[in-house]
Amino acid sequence: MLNKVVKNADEAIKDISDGATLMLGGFGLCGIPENCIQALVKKNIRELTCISNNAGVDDFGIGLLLQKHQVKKMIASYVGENAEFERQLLSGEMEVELIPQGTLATRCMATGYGMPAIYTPAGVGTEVAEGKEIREFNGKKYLLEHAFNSDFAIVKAWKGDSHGNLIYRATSRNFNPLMAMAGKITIAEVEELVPAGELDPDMIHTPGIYVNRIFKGENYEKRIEQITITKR
Amino acid sequence: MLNKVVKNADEAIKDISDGATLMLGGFGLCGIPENCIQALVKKNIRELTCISNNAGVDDFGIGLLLQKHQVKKMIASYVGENAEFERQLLSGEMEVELIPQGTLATRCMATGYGMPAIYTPAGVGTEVAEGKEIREFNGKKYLLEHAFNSDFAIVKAWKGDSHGNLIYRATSRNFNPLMAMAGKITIAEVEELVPAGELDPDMIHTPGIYVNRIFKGENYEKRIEQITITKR
Amino acid sequence: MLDKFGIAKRIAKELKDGYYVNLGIGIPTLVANYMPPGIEVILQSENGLLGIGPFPFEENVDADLINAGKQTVTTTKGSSFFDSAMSFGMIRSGRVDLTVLGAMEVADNGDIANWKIPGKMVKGMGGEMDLVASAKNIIVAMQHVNKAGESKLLSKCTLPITGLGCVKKVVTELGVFDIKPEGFVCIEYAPGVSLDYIKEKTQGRLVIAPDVKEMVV
Amino acid sequence: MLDKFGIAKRIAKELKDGYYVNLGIGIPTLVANYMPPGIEVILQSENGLLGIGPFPFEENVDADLINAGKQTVTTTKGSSFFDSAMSFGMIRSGRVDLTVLGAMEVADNGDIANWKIPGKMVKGMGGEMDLVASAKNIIVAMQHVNKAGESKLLSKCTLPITGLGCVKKVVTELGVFDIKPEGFVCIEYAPGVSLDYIKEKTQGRLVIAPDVKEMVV
Repeated sequence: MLNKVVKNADEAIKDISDGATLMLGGFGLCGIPENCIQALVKKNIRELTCISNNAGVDDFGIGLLLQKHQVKKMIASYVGENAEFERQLLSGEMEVELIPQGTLATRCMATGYGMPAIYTPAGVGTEVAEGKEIREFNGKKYLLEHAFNSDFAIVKAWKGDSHGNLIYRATSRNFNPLMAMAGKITIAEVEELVPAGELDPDMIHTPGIYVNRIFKGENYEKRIEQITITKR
Repeated sequence: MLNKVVKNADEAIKDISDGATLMLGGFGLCGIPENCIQALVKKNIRELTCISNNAGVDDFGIGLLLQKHQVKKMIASYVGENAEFERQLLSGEMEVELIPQGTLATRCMATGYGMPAIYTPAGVGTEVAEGKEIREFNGKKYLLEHAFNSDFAIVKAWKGDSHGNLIYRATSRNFNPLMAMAGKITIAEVEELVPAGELDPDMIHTPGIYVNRIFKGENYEKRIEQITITKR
Repeated sequence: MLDKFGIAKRIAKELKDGYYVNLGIGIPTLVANYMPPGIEVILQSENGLLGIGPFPFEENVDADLINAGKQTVTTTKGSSFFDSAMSFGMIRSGRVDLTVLGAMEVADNGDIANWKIPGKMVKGMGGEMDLVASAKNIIVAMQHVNKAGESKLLSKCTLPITGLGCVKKVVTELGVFDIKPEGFVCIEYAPGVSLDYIKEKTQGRLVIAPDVKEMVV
Repeated sequence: MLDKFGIAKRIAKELKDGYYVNLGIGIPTLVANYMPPGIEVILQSENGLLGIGPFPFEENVDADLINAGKQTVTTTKGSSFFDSAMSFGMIRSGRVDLTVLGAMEVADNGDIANWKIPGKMVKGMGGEMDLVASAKNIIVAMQHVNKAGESKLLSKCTLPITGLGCVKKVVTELGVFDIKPEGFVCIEYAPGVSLDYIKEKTQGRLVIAPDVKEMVV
């Protein structure tokens, strides 16, 4: 019977091997697949190409993979909060490809929607356009940007069911539903896992057809990069 | 203050004039903007170009506009259940452009997402491809299909709020959220209208930014084309 | 020779546990009635539903809940609703494991024609062109010959094409045919049907598989 | 001369009732603190939120609820969450009425440079390139000169470009400048700032509007 539930992160990532291309959901440290990242660190899978909006901070998120030199190439839109990242980049140990955030998101969607490429105006006239096809529609210039090819997508959702249906919470949604559609294999970790039939079918953000494996994550730290508060 | 609520369908369509291009949500008779269609009939706006997956039945949905010869051109994927439609088409009174359903949906999305065109494999090698650009990506052929240009999008949702946020129910969602993003002006009619703040922000299908006018519809008939039941 | 229920039953044997399946209108819809025991299959409806259930009891009919054939349906456990762009997105990206369609004609290279008859009112292609252009595994369920007695398994489609080289298998009242580079490969014949009869009724290139056997339905 | 709060206050006057607005990091974020009374403006955060509210009280901090600057925030009534593709979709399709950004340089043809300094670690463009390529109304909030005292209002950007011909207005500590075919058109000068001083500090083409007036903040 249809049951995509696996025991834990170790089982979920068991067939990810050195040199794999991974998509990792999240924006900053918000909505990142903490359990899977830790499992990737533990298993010491190397030479990874990681597609993720950001690269974590030094001691959390993708930063944990960077610390152990597991990342060969980082594809991201902003990598600002990570000193080790900067060191590896400047020393040439790691490659980085910077992509406008909307282009990154839309290229993920294109993959999940079976569209080989999209046109976006972002980056026209900039370094990003170098070597890319430019095409004018209705008097405005657009770049042709291609869908991604990713072995695995690893996402974090709030709730999920045994069929792989996912619901995200607040801004932790970000890239997660887009990447969930874009992996050859999609792994979802969730805070709450319920049997199929318990989620409202109108309120599912990622239909289970896109998800291959799901497990209930543990010990979420959910670190906050910038706590800003209103004083009473 | 931000309040997109109008009184009724008559007020919502007040500036739609002869010759306008309209998107109308719905699949078959499911999730169609019944109130606005009736108001368009009552006001007898003519020479319309209608973009909608189907053309209603003879005496309901877009069929009501056809009866009164208000439609100049119909852009749809399937127009099978309408004898008057067939008559007008064969007599040359009305023009029709048939588009694969997924292409129709994705072209609406492209409009709402600011993408001037998309690539889809649907129609390659068929009449649909005539005159269109064909391009190969990774060994597979795709057609270039353009975003729509629509003066108004008229959609039907289940619930909505005064900011224009919309939630759809079951398969009445269909083209509605896509068209809601694609009108220069978007009009939404809803079964239940609540003040801003009452809908769960995680569960909104169409963010209000896409919606210009909203009203509570009345007397929904919700006709069913094919009632199929399981006998006890 | 099979009736339409037999065709549906035979196609149902192609279903595997965990499959996501899109069933077209007509004979394909009947496939859902013959699900092999012990497996779970999720039916996709391109109007925006994963997890189509049986027709509702009369008192549960819901105008907001229909399938792609515009029939009232129910949902199964674990179902989800989505818009038509996402629906065709999952079709285009190859997430649907099996697509079963009817057809007017199939060619021995996998071309399919099933949307338009010249001279007749054209109703439209609906989602057919999207499905045939993208689905990774397409089985056609149809009668072997048309009403005029002419073969629908052809060397070349005569009707306007819906999609090119996309059909993987054809199941008719006469047998089961894989589409391979060498043409229609008959792998099973229906009970009471001779291979000679199949040859007579097949206009396109036909090859009888060395291990051809009688269909068990 | 204005401080950064003055710049934010002046930009806030550009807000109109019912506007959807995207405020960048830095001075632009401050604009939210000076909303004109009696109007309602919805703030968009490109990580996937319409309706950014004030920072939370300490006990309401929520790790799942941040703005594009990764700061904890709250939501206002009528807010909605969505994924990043839809977020940039609404930006690209021109639904955001006003975008306020910081910049390193602006050229008198509306070009903007704000993502990269050669020789320094490149952190990335985030959503800036998408915003500047698509937003229909972009106001830049920045200092008139850099730390070396050089004008940031140039005839041509010297730093790597973020977007071409997109900036409509620049507000600095010295004044308000519309970008028109003739260059930077000074329509307001800050209290205590002379037009001569503005001319001295502006390297790009500068035109003083005939009806130039002192800014009221």
